[in-house]
Amino acid sequence: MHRLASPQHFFLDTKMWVVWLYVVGIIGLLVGSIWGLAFVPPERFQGDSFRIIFVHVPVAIFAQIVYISLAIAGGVHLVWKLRMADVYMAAATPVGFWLTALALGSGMMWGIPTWGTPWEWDARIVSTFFLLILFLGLIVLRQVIPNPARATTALSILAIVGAINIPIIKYSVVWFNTLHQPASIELFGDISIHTIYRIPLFTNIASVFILTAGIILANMRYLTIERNASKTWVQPWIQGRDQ
Amino acid sequence: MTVTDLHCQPGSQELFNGLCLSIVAGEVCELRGPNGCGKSTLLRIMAGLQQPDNGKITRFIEPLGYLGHKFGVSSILTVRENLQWTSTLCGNRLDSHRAREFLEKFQLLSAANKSIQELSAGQKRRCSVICLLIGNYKLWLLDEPFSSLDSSGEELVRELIQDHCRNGGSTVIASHSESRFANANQVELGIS
Amino acid sequence: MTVTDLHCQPGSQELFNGLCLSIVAGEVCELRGPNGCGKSTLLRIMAGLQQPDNGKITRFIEPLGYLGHKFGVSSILTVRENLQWTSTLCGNRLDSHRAREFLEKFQLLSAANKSIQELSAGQKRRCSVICLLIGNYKLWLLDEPFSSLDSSGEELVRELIQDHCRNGGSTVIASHSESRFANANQVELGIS
Amino acid sequence: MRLWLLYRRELLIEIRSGVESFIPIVFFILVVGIFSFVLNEVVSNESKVLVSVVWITTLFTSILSLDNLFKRDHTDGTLAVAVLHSDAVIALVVAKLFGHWTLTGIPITILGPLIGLMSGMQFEHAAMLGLTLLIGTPTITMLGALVTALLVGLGRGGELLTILILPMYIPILLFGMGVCHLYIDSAPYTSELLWCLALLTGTITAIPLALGPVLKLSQDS
Amino acid sequence: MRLWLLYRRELLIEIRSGVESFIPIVFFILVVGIFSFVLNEVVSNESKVLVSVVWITTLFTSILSLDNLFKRDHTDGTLAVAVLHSDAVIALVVAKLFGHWTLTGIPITILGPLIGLMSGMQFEHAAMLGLTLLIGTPTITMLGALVTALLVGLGRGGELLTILILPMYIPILLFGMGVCHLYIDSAPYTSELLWCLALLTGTITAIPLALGPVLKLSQDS
Ligand code: HEM
Ligand SMILES: Nc1ncnc2c1ncn2[C@@H]1O[C@H](COP(=O)(O)OP(=O)(O)OP(=O)(O)O)[C@@H](O)[C@H]1O
Ligand SMILES: Nc1ncnc2c1ncn2[C@@H]1O[C@H](COP(=O)(O)OP(=O)(O)OP(=O)(O)O)[C@@H](O)[C@H]1O
Ligand SMILES: [Mg+2]
Ligand SMILES: [Mg+2]
Repeated sequence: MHRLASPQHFFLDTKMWVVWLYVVGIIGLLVGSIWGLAFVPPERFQGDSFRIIFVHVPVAIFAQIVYISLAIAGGVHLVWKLRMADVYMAAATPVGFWLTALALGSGMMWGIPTWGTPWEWDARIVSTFFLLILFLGLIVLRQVIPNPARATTALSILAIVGAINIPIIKYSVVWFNTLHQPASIELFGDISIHTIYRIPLFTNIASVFILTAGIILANMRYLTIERNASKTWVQPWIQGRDQ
Repeated sequence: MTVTDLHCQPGSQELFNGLCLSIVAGEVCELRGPNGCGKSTLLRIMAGLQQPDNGKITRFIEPLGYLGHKFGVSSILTVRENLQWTSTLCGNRLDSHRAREFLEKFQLLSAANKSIQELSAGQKRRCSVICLLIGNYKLWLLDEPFSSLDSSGEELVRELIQDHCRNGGSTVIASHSESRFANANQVELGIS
Repeated sequence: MTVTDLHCQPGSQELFNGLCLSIVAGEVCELRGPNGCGKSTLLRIMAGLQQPDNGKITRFIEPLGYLGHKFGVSSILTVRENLQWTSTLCGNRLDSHRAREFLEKFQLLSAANKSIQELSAGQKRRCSVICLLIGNYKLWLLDEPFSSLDSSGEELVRELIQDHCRNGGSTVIASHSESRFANANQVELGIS
Repeated sequence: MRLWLLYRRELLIEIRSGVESFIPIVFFILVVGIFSFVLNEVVSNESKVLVSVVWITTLFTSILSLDNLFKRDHTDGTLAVAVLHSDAVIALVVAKLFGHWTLTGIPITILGPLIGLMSGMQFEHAAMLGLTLLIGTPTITMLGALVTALLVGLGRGGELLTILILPMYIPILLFGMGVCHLYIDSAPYTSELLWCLALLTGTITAIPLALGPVLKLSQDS
Repeated sequence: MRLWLLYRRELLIEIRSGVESFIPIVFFILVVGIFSFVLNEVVSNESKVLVSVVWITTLFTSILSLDNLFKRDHTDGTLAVAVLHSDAVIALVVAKLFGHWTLTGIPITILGPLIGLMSGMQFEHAAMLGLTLLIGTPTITMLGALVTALLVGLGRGGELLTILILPMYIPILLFGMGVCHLYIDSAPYTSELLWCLALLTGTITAIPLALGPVLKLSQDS
């Protein structure tokens, strides 16, 4: 593990990891989705529209997990000044942003058949929306602060402080039962999570995890190259990329 | 204070590469070089306001007095209130007799109750020099302290610096005009 | 341009009382005096940026070039974009060959695509002098144009001013160091 | 032609910073969102509407006034002087935070319930609003100051600040407003109130300590 | 002791300017007032609530973004250079105004109805909201810019601006929002719409001309 803390070894050692993560993730996603879309019987109340669950739930869960990992990386950066933590944050922020956007988008698509409207101002949706804003804030802040050292510290602090939102998102449906629309949890209770639904769902959750890890790793490799562009060990790779 | 093996590269252009410097008590060190060679940057790094890309800075005495291109006085407060604030920051009470002496010396007595934003550039500079004196710092880092001062003000500041160093303090000055100090340690910064 | 019978009293203290001044073509006029005597104020009044309490100012040529304590260049734009903006403001297209010449002369070519906020104080000053040149103004009002310039920059600006006046332009300079112009019209402002 | 160039320069200044130019839009969406969210479920009860509006306005007031908290000192260079006195900087920061709270937090804590009473709120409801504001406003000041400190010297105020700070304010808003709503509904509210107190304690102990290093870092542009 | 002095200095800076220190409070009262006012009569109809919220948020967005309209140029001294070119200043001002409108007015005009549609507003209601915003946003930019220009160089942003600008915005808010409400109620709205247009024409002809002299005046301080 120590080896991976150095940019050069990190770059050289992780080449095959990305490939494997991509391959496994994509195959898993295909299997899970095809299974979920084609081979699972329609749900009692919602008919076929419930199949969005196979996208919505994994993506929504990992949006939050990516944010938590950002906060942890921020803590690691502040305490140990580990350069890799910064690279991780830079690589994972856009991924988290898109995951959150997908969660919102799929939720809205699901809302049209079930709630009759894509948008309701309920606590779950609003807190997820603010998660999107948090990711956006992290992206903007990195752009706005020219000095990389300062940017990283600012991002770490912001990520850590913003993490108080995660429990809000998670428990919004429990805590603010006066606020939220009769939505996810009750519906879920109705489905009562049959094994036929559970297996493709879990396949997709696992695949989204693997794929997310793959994308983040690929981003990290790219950033490593970019930030060390002046070092000699990078030169063959840059030339390789140009060709 | 010592600076060892300093590297700094803001933007695309390298400013310092392995710069070493040490300042001993009683010394005036003049940083000299053309516009944009990195004098202000070096001073800010020495003060700790900016992080170098590489290198080690050891400060034996803290806090140190820094006077940058900005005046470092609250423009909404009056001269007197600014002096008071500085001495509060340094942890001592403002000796009003001493303050009055300074104001008189710097010809700011008539402007003592004006707010800083109503002063002229030279008067602002004078005020920030007084703040420096009130701080009782051992090490002074001055970025073009003579700019916008008239000849009497210039002479005054020059004498203050010499007195300061005679009493065991030390001073680092960034400047580009000809040297004002006979016994100064001249550091020529690289012409980029 | 003539200034007649100027009165001005910002705050409690009277700065000018019946000041008269006239500037003819080809003349360098140096406003001199200690800190806080009103040089900057007079320049701003001459430029029309401030209203005197009394008195009449006749400007025969407009617009005029004014360079104050502030640099007058947009800190978020690059040097080149600032030059472009100035020439747009003056109603002419930026001759890119001429701009390049200026940048070369002022040793700003390597910094031409940096944004102003990344430049050093002297480089900013150089940039604002180029903007002044691009404006093709007849009358220049310069407030301490030499401050924060190194000796080569100082010499350059001095020559530019002399050339400008030789070609029928005129210049008003506020300064407190010893005169840099042999044939200048020296105006000593009242010591308050 | 000239008009076009001048116009382009304006756009250029705005667009130069990339995502930054979308800040006003994001801000707009955000604010509409937050208001609709609040209005959505409270339209049946007058007191609840009032509580929500007071809480939201508190947030905006805080954001707008925080904008100036460190900016002025940074512009005239006093912040640089201050951070060099590493022993004094914590006192300075606490003074600043407390000063800010006295000038915005306290008036809001007093005015909020007063306005409520004047608009026909019941006394105990107004009192509860006052209590939550008393707990909430210092928390808001702390969180806001931290984000403001991160942005010192970047020359971008209002909107950027808003979109960075608002997400941080959501928990205290939800719990603070939540306590009032629960109280008005005569529902149990203790756990929410404890959450408010926890947020207050957490921020008030951690943030003043963090601000010194953050401000020092912010000098390094 | 030291803490107290530092604390006093903070208060001093705030209080020095007299009325200015009450700005946050005034701002607070004002905003609470305006929200209560708006909420008061619309709580029965979903679309109407949405229209009101969109309109109000438009105002705030405009205020926050106007804060930077001239400030940056003033700080770095380019505004002083610009006002000396009395022939160019009107072009500059128009460019600035138009630039501001493109970056805030246009997005708002598009986003407002979109958000409405998403939240279940009828299509024609959303379209009317868009139309009033199209007329309203340039008016808002003009009025706001005038007030901003008067304040250039006073070093106080956000809140002061808000409390000065908001009263100016009341007419366009009332008419713009009014047209939408009337339309939703299927009541005649032509005269209100004409008023909107009149406000637009008036401001768009007069204010760019006035801004040059106002900006020149603002240099004098
Ligand atoms: C824009 C709208 C929506 C957003 C932002 C959203 C957000 C989320 C989030 C963040 C989660 C993860 C919760 C967790 O980690 O436990 C989640 C889970 C879930 N959502 Fe949604 N959602 C939306 C719409 C919907 C709709 C319309 C439905 C179905 C009617 C739905 C059904 C579910 C279900 C069944 C789960 C998983 C059950 C659970 O553990 O809570 N969502 N959603
Ligand atoms: N708004 C104001 N209120 C009160 N006094 C003012 C105001 N503005 C300027 N003054 C005073 O006017 C005097 C002249 O200021 P000015 O900036 O013109 O001086 P200057 O000759 O340029 O000095 P320097 O050489 O230091 O730049 C100063 O003493 C200043 O205190
Ligand atoms: N953030 C930055 N990005 C890119 N370049 C920078 C940045 N900050 C400073 N520089 C460059 O570093 C150089 C040194 O600047 P500095 O202000 O230290 O010069 P200086 O010696 O003080 O000059 P002067 O005599 O003009 O004050 C300049 O050439 C400047 O362009
Ligand atoms: Mg310098
Ligand atoms: Mg002056």
